[in-house]
Amino acid sequence: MGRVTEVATTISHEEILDWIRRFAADIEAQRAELVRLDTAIGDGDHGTNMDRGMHKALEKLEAAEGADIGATLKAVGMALISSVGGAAGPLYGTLFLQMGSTTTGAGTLDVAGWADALEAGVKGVQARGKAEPGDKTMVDALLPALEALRRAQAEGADPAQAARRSAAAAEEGMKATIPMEARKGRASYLGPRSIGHQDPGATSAYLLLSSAAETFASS
Amino acid sequence: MGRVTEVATTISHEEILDWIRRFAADIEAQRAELVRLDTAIGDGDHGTNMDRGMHKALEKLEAAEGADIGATLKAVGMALISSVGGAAGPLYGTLFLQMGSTTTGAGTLDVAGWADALEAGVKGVQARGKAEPGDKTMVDALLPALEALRRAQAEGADPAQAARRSAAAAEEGMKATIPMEARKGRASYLGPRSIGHQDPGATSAYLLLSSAAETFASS
Amino acid sequence: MKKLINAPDAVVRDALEGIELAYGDRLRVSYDPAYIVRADAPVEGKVGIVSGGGSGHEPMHGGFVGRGMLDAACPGEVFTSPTPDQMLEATKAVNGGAGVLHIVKNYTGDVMNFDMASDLGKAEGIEVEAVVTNDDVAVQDSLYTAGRRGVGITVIAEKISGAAAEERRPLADVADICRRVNAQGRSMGVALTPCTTPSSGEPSFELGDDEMEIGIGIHGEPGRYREPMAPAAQIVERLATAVVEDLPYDSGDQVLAFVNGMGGTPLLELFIVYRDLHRFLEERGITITRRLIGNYITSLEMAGCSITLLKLDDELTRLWDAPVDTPALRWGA
Amino acid sequence: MKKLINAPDAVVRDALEGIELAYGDRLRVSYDPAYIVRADAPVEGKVGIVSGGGSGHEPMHGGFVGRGMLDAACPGEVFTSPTPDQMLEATKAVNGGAGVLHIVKNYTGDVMNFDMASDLGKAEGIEVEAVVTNDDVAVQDSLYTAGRRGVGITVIAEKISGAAAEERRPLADVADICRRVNAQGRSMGVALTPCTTPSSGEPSFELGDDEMEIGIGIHGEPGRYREPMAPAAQIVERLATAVVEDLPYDSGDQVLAFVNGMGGTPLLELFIVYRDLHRFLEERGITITRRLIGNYITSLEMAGCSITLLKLDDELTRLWDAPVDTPALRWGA
Ligand SMILES: Nc1ncnc2c1ncn2[C@@H]1O[C@H](COP(=O)(O)OP(=O)(O)O)[C@@H](O)[C@H]1O
Ligand SMILES: Nc1ncnc2c1ncn2[C@@H]1O[C@H](COP(=O)(O)OP(=O)(O)O)[C@@H](O)[C@H]1O
Ligand SMILES: [Mg+2]
Ligand SMILES: [Mg+2]
Ligand SMILES: [Mg+2]
Ligand SMILES: [Mg+2]
Repeated sequence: MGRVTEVATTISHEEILDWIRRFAADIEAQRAELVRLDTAIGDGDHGTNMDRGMHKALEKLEAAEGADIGATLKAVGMALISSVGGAAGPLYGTLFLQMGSTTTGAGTLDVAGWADALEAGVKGVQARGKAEPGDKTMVDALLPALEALRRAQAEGADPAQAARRSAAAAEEGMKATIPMEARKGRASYLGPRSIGHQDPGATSAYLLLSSAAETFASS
Repeated sequence: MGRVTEVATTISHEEILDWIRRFAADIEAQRAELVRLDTAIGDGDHGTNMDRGMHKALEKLEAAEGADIGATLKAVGMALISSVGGAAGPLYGTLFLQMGSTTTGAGTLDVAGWADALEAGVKGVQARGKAEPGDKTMVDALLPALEALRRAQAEGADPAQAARRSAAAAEEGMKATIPMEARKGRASYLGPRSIGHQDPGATSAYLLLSSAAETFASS
Repeated sequence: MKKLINAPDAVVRDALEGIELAYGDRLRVSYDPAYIVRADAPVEGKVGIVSGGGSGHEPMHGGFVGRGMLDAACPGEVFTSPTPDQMLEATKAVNGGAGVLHIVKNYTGDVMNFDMASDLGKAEGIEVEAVVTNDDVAVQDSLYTAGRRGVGITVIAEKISGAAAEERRPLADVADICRRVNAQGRSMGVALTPCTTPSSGEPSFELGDDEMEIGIGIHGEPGRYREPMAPAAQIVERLATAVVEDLPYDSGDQVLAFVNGMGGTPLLELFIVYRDLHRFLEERGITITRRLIGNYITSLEMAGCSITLLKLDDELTRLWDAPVDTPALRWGA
Repeated sequence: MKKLINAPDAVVRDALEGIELAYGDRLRVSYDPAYIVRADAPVEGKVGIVSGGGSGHEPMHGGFVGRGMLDAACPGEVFTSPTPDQMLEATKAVNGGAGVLHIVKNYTGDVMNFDMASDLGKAEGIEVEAVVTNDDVAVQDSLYTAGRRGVGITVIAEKISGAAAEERRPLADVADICRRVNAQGRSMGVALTPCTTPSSGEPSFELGDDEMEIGIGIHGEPGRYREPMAPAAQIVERLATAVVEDLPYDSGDQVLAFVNGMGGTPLLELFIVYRDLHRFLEERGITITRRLIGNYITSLEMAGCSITLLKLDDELTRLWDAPVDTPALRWGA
């Protein structure tokens, strides 16, 4: 990796760490935008919450050098659970914890391993939050991303391509939340007044996948 | 009176009643303006207070038909004391009570009688409020009005002329409060920030005298 | 945004320090993880009661910690549910051997975080029960929402459950009483202005000079309906009708009436609301036998109010009247 | 202007009705003239304590009527001193034969109206003493002002004098104690926003998004200085320095610290102010041994706060701690 001509077929632990760092940076950059989106149909804290959590996660990673991918992802999950709060804390926390469980001991992941991990994470989110597609939540970005990843895997895509395709699907899923009427979370209290606004959690979920795509593409 | 060619040399009880009614009407018309002035350097209630008080005074007068000038003025004073509150209530209340005391039993007043009454009223205001000329209070309109009235009396003016001249002096006194720094009442808390605003109490005091001038001129 | 704060992300910590300095004789404050606990916790043999939620609703919940009410409160960031580690540590700190009741307002975040804490507590061998309050009639409790929000009844549930725990009732009983309060309570609120969280710095919604938001929650979120401003009596009728018809409260019922300010409404106005509510209920034959008027569950500096009714019986009345000794609610002590 | 009211000129009356309906078991309300009085007044042999002032400062004064504090309160229109007839009737209603103390905030209107009432009361054979509070260090007490305003110390003076009266101390003593509280107390306040009276409908002043008014009173009047907005710790330093240096409060002093919200400031922020005040005083060797934090003397929905200190001695501390049982202050009862 690092050499332009070679195509990487696996994701290294270092790339996973880079992904976490880039996700944290993207959240920080989009913090105000996430707050704005959450102000429209929620309570205006999603950007602040995620930013606080990702800073904590980075601190934890500094402290815990040398572990495997599973340990890294679990550490991120624990950091989020104990610092984000709100709905996003348990949901993103669970997502990372579950991704960590399927990757315990792993030093690298191929596309299948990455997809398995994401699937476990998304299933964890659904188990905890009970959201179905169409409820106008992060699930509306996560599920299409997972499906696109599985398709890419079936077609033999490399990690960079696969991540790019899942990010594109997440973006579409995120935009598709705009016309939806929320049925889960705080936005559901608004009923029809939630229509016309993009879901903040779906937006941070898109960042999760776009930061992976950018990380894996540039390595 | 009522006939244009004759010049009235006295003020009748009916004219005193008309004066009270006109003063009440002028206060009502200027209520918002008085509130605005009091908002700038006070607490924004002078117009509402005076308007509430003059309505009460009119109610009282309705009930107490046929009394003399002194009784009428005292009734107005009592009504103001028990309904205006704030600084203006005791001050205007005292003014009318004192005017009433000097006119007990009177059915008409000549210019001297009118001036004696006003002097008693203004002295009452000063005794109660301890304000000196230049303190930026109603006294700055009342005292010049009284002085002008005394001059007019000395020069043998009729009630209409005398009232016109005292109203003009009140108006000047009122305007002269603009550059003053308040030393009494709520506006004094502002210190130099009170400069540049016209005193609300001096403004209502001008209305007191201008309504007399208008009433006595048209009778 | 103008606030008496030092930095947006220091708000909760600074305020906790203030609470500790002010009430250190009766409360202890833990900072990491953050929770406020009775100085004498755990009380041997007494059910411990833990609540918590986002900050910005003061005095709820920290102001309700003390004898006869909560044993501990977990403050989250402003309008953000606290985290499971806070709740777990608070649960451990108040467990006097008789188990711990979690009183949770029904919001997705609060419920999920308390769920995790409850699992963690049980894993450590502590008996934990949770009661979720959901009294807000502005939200339909259906498959298409996250369910009714927990609002004003939470304050009353904390007081009454606290009194039951103080009587050394077992956990199952205390939880039952708490559920009964929730089941017999209903609320609805109105906002005349939005509020601004320190971290966002922007008003939570835009509202015209002659508009109000009916059916708001307590997090500055927009309400269910935007309507033209109206006189107090009409607003009360609007809110109270929805509340009364929901349970429903019927002629002959005795109720506790709770007129709550959202933080930026003068008490003077709350008295007017109370008057209009009293008249409304009187016309329907409903009698107010207990009342609470003031700012108890707030949304920062939002102007507006909420109305909560609780149908009373002898037991609930007695528990409401029992002594309480907390920074924000205090009587008989 | 958006308020939970029915009509601007019905505000005081409607609120009084609410107070009567809410607290009718412990208070009586007279409407014409308007005053609120302890249900058991007059208390035989006890000095009666009457206060009053414009409305819009709730809970002051009506919320402080009850055992251990005021016997009666006279509410004026919003921000307008009440009238002598109200005060006279209240004085008569609370005279239990031991005389009546008037606690008057130093404003021209309040002082003149209470003066007249006192004269009328004496004319009816009632022994009346008046104490005028004037603790606001923002105003210079000089020939060039109406003197210092009475602000936060009034609440504390009412509590402590009430306790002294409850001990059946004679009128001269109760008045002396009240004067001592005033003499040992100082205050200063800040506004972050103006307020709007129902009858004017307009904000009491205009303030930029990054400005504050330092040295405000409680009637929405502009302050002494307009300054750029600053962090809480700096604002506290600004206010507390003026307060501490005025009396002065010295190292070794024990004080009651009263952090008061102006009506529209979240309690969360008041806790931060309290923390910063504690630190400020600690650095100067001044110890807070008693405290009061909350909205007690307000300016409608104004955002901001005031800081009041009272130098304590054993007697004042004991009287502060004595039981009080009013709608807004309650302990030991
Ligand atoms: N039950 C749920 N399942 C999945 N995602 C959810 C659920 N409830 C809320 N969310 C997501 O959480 C986001 C809000 O997160 P955040 O603002 O941090 O929490 P809170 O709503 O507690 O303030 C929503 O935009 C939505 O995507
Ligand atoms: N000591 C005083 N002597 C004379 N007039 C005074 C005095 N104090 C205040 N005033 C007058 O009263 C006016 C304010 O009246 P008002 O607003 O009704 O009372 P308040 O100041 O109590 O709100 C001032 O504009 C001033 O003219
Ligand atoms: Mg949110
Ligand atoms: Mg005024
Ligand atoms: Mg939140
Ligand atoms: Mg006034």
